[in-house]
Amino acid sequence: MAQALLNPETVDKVSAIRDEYVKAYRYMLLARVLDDKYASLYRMGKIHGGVFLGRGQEALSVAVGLALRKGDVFAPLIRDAAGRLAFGETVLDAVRTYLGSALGPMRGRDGNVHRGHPQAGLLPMISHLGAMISVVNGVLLAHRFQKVGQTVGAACIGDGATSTGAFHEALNQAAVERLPLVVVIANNQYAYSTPTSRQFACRSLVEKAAGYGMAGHEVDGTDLGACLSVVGHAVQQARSGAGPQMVVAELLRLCGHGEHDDAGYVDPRLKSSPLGRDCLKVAEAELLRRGWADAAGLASWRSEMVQLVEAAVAQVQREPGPDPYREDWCALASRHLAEGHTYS
Amino acid sequence: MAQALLNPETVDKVSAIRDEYVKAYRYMLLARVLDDKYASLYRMGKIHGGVFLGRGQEALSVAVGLALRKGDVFAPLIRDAAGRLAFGETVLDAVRTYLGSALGPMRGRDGNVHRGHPQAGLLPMISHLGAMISVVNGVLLAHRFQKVGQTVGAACIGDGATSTGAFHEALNQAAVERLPLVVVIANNQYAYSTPTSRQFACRSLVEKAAGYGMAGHEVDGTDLGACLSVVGHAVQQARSGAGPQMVVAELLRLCGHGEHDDAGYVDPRLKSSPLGRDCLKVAEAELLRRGWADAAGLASWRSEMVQLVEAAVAQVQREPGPDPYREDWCALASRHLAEGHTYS
Amino acid sequence: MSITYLEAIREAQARALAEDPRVFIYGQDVGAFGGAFKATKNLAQEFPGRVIDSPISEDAMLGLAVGAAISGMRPIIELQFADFSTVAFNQIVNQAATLHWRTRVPCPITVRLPGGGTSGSGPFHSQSLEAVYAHYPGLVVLTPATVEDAYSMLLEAVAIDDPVIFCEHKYLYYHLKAEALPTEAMPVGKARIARTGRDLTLVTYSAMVHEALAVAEELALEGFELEVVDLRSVKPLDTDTVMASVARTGRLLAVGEAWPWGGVTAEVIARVASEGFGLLDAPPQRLNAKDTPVPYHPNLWAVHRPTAHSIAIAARNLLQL
Amino acid sequence: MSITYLEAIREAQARALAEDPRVFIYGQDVGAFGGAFKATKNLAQEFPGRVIDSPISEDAMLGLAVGAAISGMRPIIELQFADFSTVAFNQIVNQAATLHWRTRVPCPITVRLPGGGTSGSGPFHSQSLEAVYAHYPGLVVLTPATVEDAYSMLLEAVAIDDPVIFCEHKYLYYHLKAEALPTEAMPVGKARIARTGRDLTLVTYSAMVHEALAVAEELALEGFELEVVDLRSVKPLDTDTVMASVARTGRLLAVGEAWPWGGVTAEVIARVASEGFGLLDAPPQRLNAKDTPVPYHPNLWAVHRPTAHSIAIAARNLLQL
Ligand SMILES: Cc1ncc(C[n+]2csc(CCOP(=O)(O)OP(=O)(O)O)c2C)c(N)n1
Ligand SMILES: Cc1ncc(C[n+]2csc(CCOP(=O)(O)OP(=O)(O)O)c2C)c(N)n1
Ligand SMILES: [Mg+2]
Ligand SMILES: [Mg+2]
Repeated sequence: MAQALLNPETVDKVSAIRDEYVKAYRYMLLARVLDDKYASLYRMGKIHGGVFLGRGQEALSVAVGLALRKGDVFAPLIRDAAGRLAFGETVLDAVRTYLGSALGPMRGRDGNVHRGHPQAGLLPMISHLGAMISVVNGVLLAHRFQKVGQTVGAACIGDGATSTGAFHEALNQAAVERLPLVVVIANNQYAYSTPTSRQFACRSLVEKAAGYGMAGHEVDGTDLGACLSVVGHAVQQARSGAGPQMVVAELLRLCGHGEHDDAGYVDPRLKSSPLGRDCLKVAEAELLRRGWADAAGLASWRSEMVQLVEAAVAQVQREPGPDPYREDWCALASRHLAEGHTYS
Repeated sequence: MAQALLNPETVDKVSAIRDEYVKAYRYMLLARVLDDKYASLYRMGKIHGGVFLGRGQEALSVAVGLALRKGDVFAPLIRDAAGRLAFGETVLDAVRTYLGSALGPMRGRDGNVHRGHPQAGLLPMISHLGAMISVVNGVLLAHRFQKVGQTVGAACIGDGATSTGAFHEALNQAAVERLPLVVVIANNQYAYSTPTSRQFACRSLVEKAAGYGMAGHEVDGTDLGACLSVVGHAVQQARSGAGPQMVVAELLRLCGHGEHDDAGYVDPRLKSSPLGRDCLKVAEAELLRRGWADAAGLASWRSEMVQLVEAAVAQVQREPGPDPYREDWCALASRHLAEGHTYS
Repeated sequence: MSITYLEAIREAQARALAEDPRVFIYGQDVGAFGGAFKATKNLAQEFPGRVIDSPISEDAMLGLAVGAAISGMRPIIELQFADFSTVAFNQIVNQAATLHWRTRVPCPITVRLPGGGTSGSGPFHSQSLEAVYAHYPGLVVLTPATVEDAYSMLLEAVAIDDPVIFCEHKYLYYHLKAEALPTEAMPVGKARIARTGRDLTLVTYSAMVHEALAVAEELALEGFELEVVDLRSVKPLDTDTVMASVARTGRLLAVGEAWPWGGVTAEVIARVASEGFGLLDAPPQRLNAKDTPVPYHPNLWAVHRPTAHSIAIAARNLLQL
Repeated sequence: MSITYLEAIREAQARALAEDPRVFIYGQDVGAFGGAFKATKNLAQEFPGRVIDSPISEDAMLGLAVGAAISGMRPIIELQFADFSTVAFNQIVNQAATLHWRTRVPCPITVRLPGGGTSGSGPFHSQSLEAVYAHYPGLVVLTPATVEDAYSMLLEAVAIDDPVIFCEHKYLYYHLKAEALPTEAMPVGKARIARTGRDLTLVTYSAMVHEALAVAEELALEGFELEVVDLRSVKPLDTDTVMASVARTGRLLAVGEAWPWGGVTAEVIARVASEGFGLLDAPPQRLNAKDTPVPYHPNLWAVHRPTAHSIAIAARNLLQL
């Protein structure tokens, strides 16, 4: 009945909102299923090196991935499986990198979260925190030179990384150049084991925005709807020429720093606070409440995602690892300038 | 007549204010005379390397030097001749370093503005902008460990250096540790030739303070009285445990970046604006207006300072430069770990 | 009882904290958590207030260390991985390393760099940066290869009046064990003959010492006696011990896990070639990591760095020259 | 007409900007002001919008360059002094240098480092950092010694698909002049025989080439013919040309202005000793700066780095071995 009272435009808008929410939820779910799979592969000893998950951060991350479009540039960090998928990274790329497949984008040379396709706008992070933001600035400046209009760059970062000099220099640089950069800070209350009280002394990280002369936005990172709207708005602002934007989301990391870490140091009061809510569960409840999905629907989506992930893992597990004897061991693109020496 | 109305305490207070103002002015004057002397020595080709002056920044600088006391730590920058002198650096140390005397604190190994006595709390800057602030933090942390009470650390910095990662990390570090650091930013409108519009995009640099969770104070850097009171207050706050403080002074560099630079790029409108006032002249006018000095007094102070500086220069010019054949060429304090090799 | 390389590092820090009130530890997650590798496990509890969590601010961490050292403290800075020292680089090479030379004020700081490759760690958690720091004047660069050295050299590092870059090897953290902590030790600056031999001198340091010893073992079965020199400290580099060994063997193979250009192996060969040319019966040779970033995948990693396998080949070749 | 080394650098940039729309320049004061050394004089006026003043943010400057390069641009980054590259270090050695190897995407950036000593410049405005960068995989490190090379190698640097560390020597900026800009040039990666001789090979690069040539001149009067090899590029290092020269002379003296440990001279000697041992009639020797920060006072500076005087002594000694 209520629907009948709405005019067709409003109906369109509501259904657009629903469609986006559902789409976002499905990427979150895919990311969660993928993360769970990494965790289980890790426990089985099938992954070389560390595993870093985005559990509890999917709502924020997916909002970034969805707000971007082709031609934009995205610098995800370790907890951004959801955002990456939404931006267009394939499950296969992700799994291949984690399992070190020679067919993956990093060809086994780099692994786990260190993956991307720079020329497609998905920057492959280096580990040094803060270092990717100015790289995004560079892409945006190139677009300006090349008169590629209206692209946006997004860089995700944690609370801990706001303490790096690289973060500061890059934000200021974006502000001075008035680049369409959106910096998305996931304040998940910890940097590894370090609580925010040992990381910064301002009330909220969003108070840093004014110091750069950029707009600042706060959002509840456990609430998908809020993330979609706040991040979407910030990206829109950047796209329309309003200069760089900072989004600060409050949430809690619902896993260890890596899968080797039991996170025993996390304050139980945080876990039971609203910050400690699982954004995936919150989104599920919302889907049900709004009638945008029912329990059976949720279950079928989940099995769809499980199948996707299992298929990818099964495929990649049959793929070859890199062959050291077919490696060229040449770090340069200019092969004629490489040194071929006996000393190594 | 007005005086008769004041009670003795107020008279004491007024005379204390007058005494401090006069003292400050005299250091400013000494610094200016010293700077002028460097400039003339430079023009005569008597100085190796560059000459960097503090013209127009003496009021702010001296306020820092005077607000500190023995046991405090001070990291001056290139334009802080006045603050250094007020903190206790001798004219001889300054001239010896500029002329490369073997008897100077740097023994000809380092020169010009790169001088200090670290163990006396006067840190010898390295050139890399922003790098000294965290060193001040370290001294303050040591004092905390050593239960040396109530010391303060001051670090001077320019508008340009606020763009460095080092600046950011150090301010945040001080805030997290709640160290008694006072960061004094001289916004002299240029970093070498670069105007502030190419350096930052916030309204005033003081807007950065909240982002660190530190108190911020703004001051007119051409007004000695204001500088004394605002810097004095900030130092007092830090000393009394209120955590790190940021002071932002607006003023104009009244010289080139170095004496090799004619500063032709400085906007003439800035020169004729209130920012472009010479703080020394402003202070002189104030001294006269308040009746704290008369023209003859000012003139005699100046000749006193000229004599001081000329005497020091004359003495240092007779001093030996470093003798390379008596150098030990050993960078280590642990001489037994030094390598004595033929390859160099 | 047995003690690992990692535990030795913890014990050395515990002892330094206990014996010297000037010592404190500053680094990311070093406090209650005990550090990413647990090298400071329980130290915050045992020494309240003296093991401090830092923000993720490597530049400021090192700057703070210098300031504290100026004021009479003896800071130990833990960097989470050696690879991240690149963002503290300026404070190390320009602030800390020049302080004493410029001012006569000593700068006794110890910078702990967990470095070296481990399987699956990739380009940014595997680097061996000893050569980069050794190039700069004013730094002491230590590369302990044994549990005993990890312990005694770390204690000595804290006592040294200069900035010490303490390169601990992550691969050795858990793999390497000793019966007990040492009660006496060789001083920093002296290399150690890890195994005597007369046919070839194998000069190396850190984790590669163990690869070298394995090679010596293997080639002994073939009738060759390799002398293995563990440099222990790459700056200062104990040229005398190296030279004396080459005088005995006439053959030099220098091995390092770092990149080749300008690495420890280049420095060792340059010294022996210029100062001990006449001692050499064959061209001095070297073996290093390949000149690419350190790869993630174990297949690649195993070939990227020298191993007992590749060292043995190089040694056999050299023995035939 | 005559043109200085500095003007050649300006001209190369002007030509790169004119011929290639992908090129832009980013650095402190490079715009209207024309740069601290005037290496970009008038370029902002001639190429509006393409010569951009940066904030004092070396890390972000280099990060931005990488991002722009990824997107098809060819940035030239001017650092005000080579010494300040330590605060951009991470972006250079970990971001730029690894990009292609990790992703196959080329990273064509040119980083101009005004380096080397000049009288009165002191510890932080005089450094020669070529060895530090050459140690890292993924970088090309150029060290032009002549006006012609400053011009042609800078143009080539911009064209190269990898990050190039362009070490220009401040001492040569005004001191060195040529008649005209070159019309053809040797390619990057080839060393140049700057003077032929048969008695001793003097391998060097950058400003030291001129000291070496002066020594060759001087020793010619004493009847010795020194061959001077100008490396031009220290990474890649043209071992073949060096080796061929040593094959002719039998004697090697490597000279560098940088610090000794692991410097270019160590690398050159290590290569010749391992690969050309039999060519040597005498121990290879080297001469570097002293292992301390670069001193401020001209008295000290003149002794800190190699000079024609000290090189001549070393060469005479070696000729007698
Ligand atoms: C410059 C630098 N220093 C240290 C590290 C090691 N490190 C990796 S992740 C991490 C914690 C990051 O915390 P935060 O930024 O809050 O992100 P989160 O892990 O919470 O998502 C640290 C210290 C690093 N990667 N880079
Ligand atoms: C990290 C770093 N980059 C570049 C320089 C070169 N440099 C020296 S002074 C200066 C300008 C500084 O401007 P500002 O901080 O505003 O101080 P002011 O000179 O105006 O007092 C620059 C770019 C440096 N010293 N350190
Ligand atoms: Mg966090
Ligand atoms: Mg300024």
